[in-house]
Amino acid sequence: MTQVLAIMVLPLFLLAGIVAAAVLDRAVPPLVAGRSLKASFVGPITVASSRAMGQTGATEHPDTISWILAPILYFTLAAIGLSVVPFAPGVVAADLDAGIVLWGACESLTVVAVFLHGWSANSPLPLIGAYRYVAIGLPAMLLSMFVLIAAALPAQSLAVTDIVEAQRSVWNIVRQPAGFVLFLMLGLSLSLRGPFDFADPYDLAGGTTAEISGAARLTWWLARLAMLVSVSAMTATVFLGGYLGPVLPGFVWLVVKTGLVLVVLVGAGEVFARLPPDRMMNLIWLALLPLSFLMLVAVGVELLLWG
Amino acid sequence: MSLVSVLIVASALIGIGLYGALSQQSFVMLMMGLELMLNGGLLAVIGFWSFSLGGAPEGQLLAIIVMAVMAVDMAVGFALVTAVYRKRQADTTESLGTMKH
Amino acid sequence: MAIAILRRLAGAAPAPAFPAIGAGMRAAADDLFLDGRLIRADSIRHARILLVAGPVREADQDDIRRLHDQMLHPRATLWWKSNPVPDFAEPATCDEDDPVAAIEAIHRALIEGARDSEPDILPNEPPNPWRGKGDYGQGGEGMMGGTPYGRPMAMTDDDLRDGLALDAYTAPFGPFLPMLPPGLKLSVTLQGDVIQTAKLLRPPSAQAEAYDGTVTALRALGRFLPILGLEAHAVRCLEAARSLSAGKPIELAKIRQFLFWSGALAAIPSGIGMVEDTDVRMRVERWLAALDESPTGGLDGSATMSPLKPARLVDLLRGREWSEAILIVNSFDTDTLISLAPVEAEDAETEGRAREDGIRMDHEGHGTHAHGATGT
Amino acid sequence: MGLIDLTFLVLSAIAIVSGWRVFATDSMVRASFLLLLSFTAVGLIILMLAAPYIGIATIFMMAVEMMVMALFMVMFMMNPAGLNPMMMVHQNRFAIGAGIVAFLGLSAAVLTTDFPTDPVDPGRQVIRDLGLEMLGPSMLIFETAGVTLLAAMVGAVVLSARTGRFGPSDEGSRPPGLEVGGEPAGRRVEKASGHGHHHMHDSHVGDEDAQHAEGNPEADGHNADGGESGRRPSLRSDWSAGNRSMTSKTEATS
Repeated sequence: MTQVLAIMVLPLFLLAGIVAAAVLDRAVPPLVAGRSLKASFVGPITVASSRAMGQTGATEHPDTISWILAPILYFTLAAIGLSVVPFAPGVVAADLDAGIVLWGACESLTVVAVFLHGWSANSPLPLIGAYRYVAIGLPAMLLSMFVLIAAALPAQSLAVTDIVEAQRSVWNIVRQPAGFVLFLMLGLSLSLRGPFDFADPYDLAGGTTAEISGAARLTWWLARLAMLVSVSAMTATVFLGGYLGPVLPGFVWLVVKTGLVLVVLVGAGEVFARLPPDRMMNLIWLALLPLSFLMLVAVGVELLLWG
Repeated sequence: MSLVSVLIVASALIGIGLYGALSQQSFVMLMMGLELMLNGGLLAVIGFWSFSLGGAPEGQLLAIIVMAVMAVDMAVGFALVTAVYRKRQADTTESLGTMKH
Repeated sequence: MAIAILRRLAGAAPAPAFPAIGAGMRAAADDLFLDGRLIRADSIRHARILLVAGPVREADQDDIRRLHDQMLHPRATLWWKSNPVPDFAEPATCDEDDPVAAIEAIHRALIEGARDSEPDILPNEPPNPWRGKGDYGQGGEGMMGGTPYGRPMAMTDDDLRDGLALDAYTAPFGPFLPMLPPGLKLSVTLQGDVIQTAKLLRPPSAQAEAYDGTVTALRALGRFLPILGLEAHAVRCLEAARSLSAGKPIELAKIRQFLFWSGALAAIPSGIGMVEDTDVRMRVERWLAALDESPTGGLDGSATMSPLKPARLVDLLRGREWSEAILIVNSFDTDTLISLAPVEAEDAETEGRAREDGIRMDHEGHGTHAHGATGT
Repeated sequence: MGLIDLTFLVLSAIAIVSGWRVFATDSMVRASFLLLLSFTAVGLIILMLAAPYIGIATIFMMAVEMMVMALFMVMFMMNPAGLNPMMMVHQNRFAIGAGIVAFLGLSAAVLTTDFPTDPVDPGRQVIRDLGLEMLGPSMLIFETAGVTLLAAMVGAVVLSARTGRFGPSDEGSRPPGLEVGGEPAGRRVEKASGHGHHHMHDSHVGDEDAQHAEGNPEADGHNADGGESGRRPSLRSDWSAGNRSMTSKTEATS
């Protein structure tokens, strides 16, 4: 019964999240640019309708099937990833024993979806974007797995519900603050944002989106926002105690925390500079990946001694 | 869904994989054949584990080993392809008539 | 009903325009897109309006036509202080300093159907004939031969980086790509995203931006920062430049502070684009230094304007990754870039050849001709 | 037929059909993602077989593997986009026969054997079991697998790096001479050997195996070098070039 409830809540959560993310996406850049703030619900909707009305682009001999399927796959992965997040005690759409492994599978398939999106356009700049994303996305995903395992250690379980319950005493963000930051970076990478936007950047004229327009671009845009919401909810659940919190009902806490992470991610996407891919790759492999090992060892030692 | 049906699917995957491994000229395609055979093997292992072993943990461990073998196969395979390509600009089996230089 | 609502909403959206910038109009175009009623399209595919700003060089005329045909329907072209290229039927022109109203009017008319979408100018023909040739009519023979779907098979080529000689890819880029200075057209041979060789096909068009210390630095930053993913900071810089040239005082310390925290300087690799002992990072540092000083002083103009004979842009780009190359190109002001980019006889010749050889992505179906939207 | 059986049938069909299409498509990227589809279907079947960790981990791992595979495909294979039809096979009939025999043989074995029935208890905590097994009784096996993976990683890096054991690997590694700057030790190899070429020249479209299996690949390579413009000759240098590079290397180090 609670599962049915969760399955019904999930699309609403995703939809509300997408709207919030779209509004933030329009509100935060002027804030950073020091211009007057014009947050509005109408802005994203008019842009969306403008896109919906346009023609969809076509290049010569693209891989049509993957071109159409890639944004849909991306969106679906966001929804599946969100399905392991418990909305309230016991209310979870997919209560799997291996919840974070399913999330990991979503992460790795996201890399595939973005690659396919760039590759199937059959055009140089999208293809470069696709390659770059694979080069950065794979190691970023790798380090997120270490971070997640460190989060699962105190719970002694791979199920996301158990990870939340294990945070009753202390949130995971206190246990591994660096892991939290690394997971936020993964969030930027999964939703192709700011410092980790190697697939659709300005220097590739929009990268994997360079050849698309109209409804295809609208879908891709929605999928990116959906992934942003999904990764925010996951961060809130794994590091900020999910639905745990005093006074207010659990669902409200989850919404508040997700919203907070959403704001941080959108802000970070605007504020921090993007490294060229080569430098970013060195940074991830040589600095961040060892850091995630260290966090894992630290959490393990802590649990061994005091757990 | 029974053990027999699962095993028949697994043997079909092994058969297709064997065809690929024997018939493909390109190294990378050949490796795909090997992967497909391992895939069938993995399915068979889990089938046995699920229907005949009563969920003994060793069965899952064997599956993990199969996955490790897949990873090793990929890593070493691609490294060899790269090494051979560097030296000979070759990426098909026929171009390796000899193992020397 | 639903369509009518959609149409109304779409009409209220900011107009997505793609600027094709000619001589002397770069700063004006940058300022134009600070207006919230417009969206600067990253790719011509995302645009509904092609905004041709300033005079179009003879050589660029064909590229404008191709660019136009790559735009998806409904589409329109506005010639802003520009001379319409022949073949455009009933061109809409605008000679005012502020064309936003004109663009908005055209956009709304397009959405509401009051204005017809412009038809193709060039025939929709692939650069390499292929139809009907080969075993399946795909234009190729065997696995490797011919030009399947109009594209010659890529062939292996030497690699600069790790010696693994894989397939190289040659294509022309420019002259209206948003991340390259307007007018610059390069023929680039890539392996992955590493540039093996670059050839200059056309130099950037002259901008005649008078040197003005802080304003110049701010404009340069405004064009450079989006490459690092700092679009909002770029807007801040461009806005400051506009206010400053209008004589309004602005707070420059804040810009510096924001840029410091963004890690922009740390993100730029050191040692790339080395000309006269300054690399890209040093040139950016020099812009930042100019923000500290008095609005018109600072930044010694002669330092960036000195004749740079020995260096050539194409040599600076060789062996660089695509994004590093874009950083290098954008770290020079237009005048320096022109002096770095002499068109050599052999390069000019290769333009013709590149047009035939270059691997092209032409459109099928709905009648747009044109080579990789992103290529032009 | 219940819902479970139906799902199983559909997933099996996807696994087998996409597994077959891997070897029948023209585009290499499509081939690797079809294989991924096959793996995903198998992963979901494993999930249905009450092994959630193994099933999802298969999907997870294969997504990464196939992504890398696709990159290698594009790197090393001609015609990555599948623009021209291609069929690069040898001993095709034999391979088909072997595949069918393997399938029939295994199926016959499956059908004629009487397997014990001891299904897994649905309430069993299989992931916990697996973890305790891996770090308990089977620790040694698990650790061995880990060390093997590490060795594979080191080996992969060594093999694929440009710096070979005796100088740059793309020049062909040669043993050092018996004296400084002298002739390399060991047996000399005839020049013609291994002159294969990345892009085989002639058409294999719809080739029957016989023609190709007996065709001389080295001759093909030479034709390709001579006959087509724009092809680069093999990087392989002969002994004298090797000596030169050896000499310069010893000079630099001494």
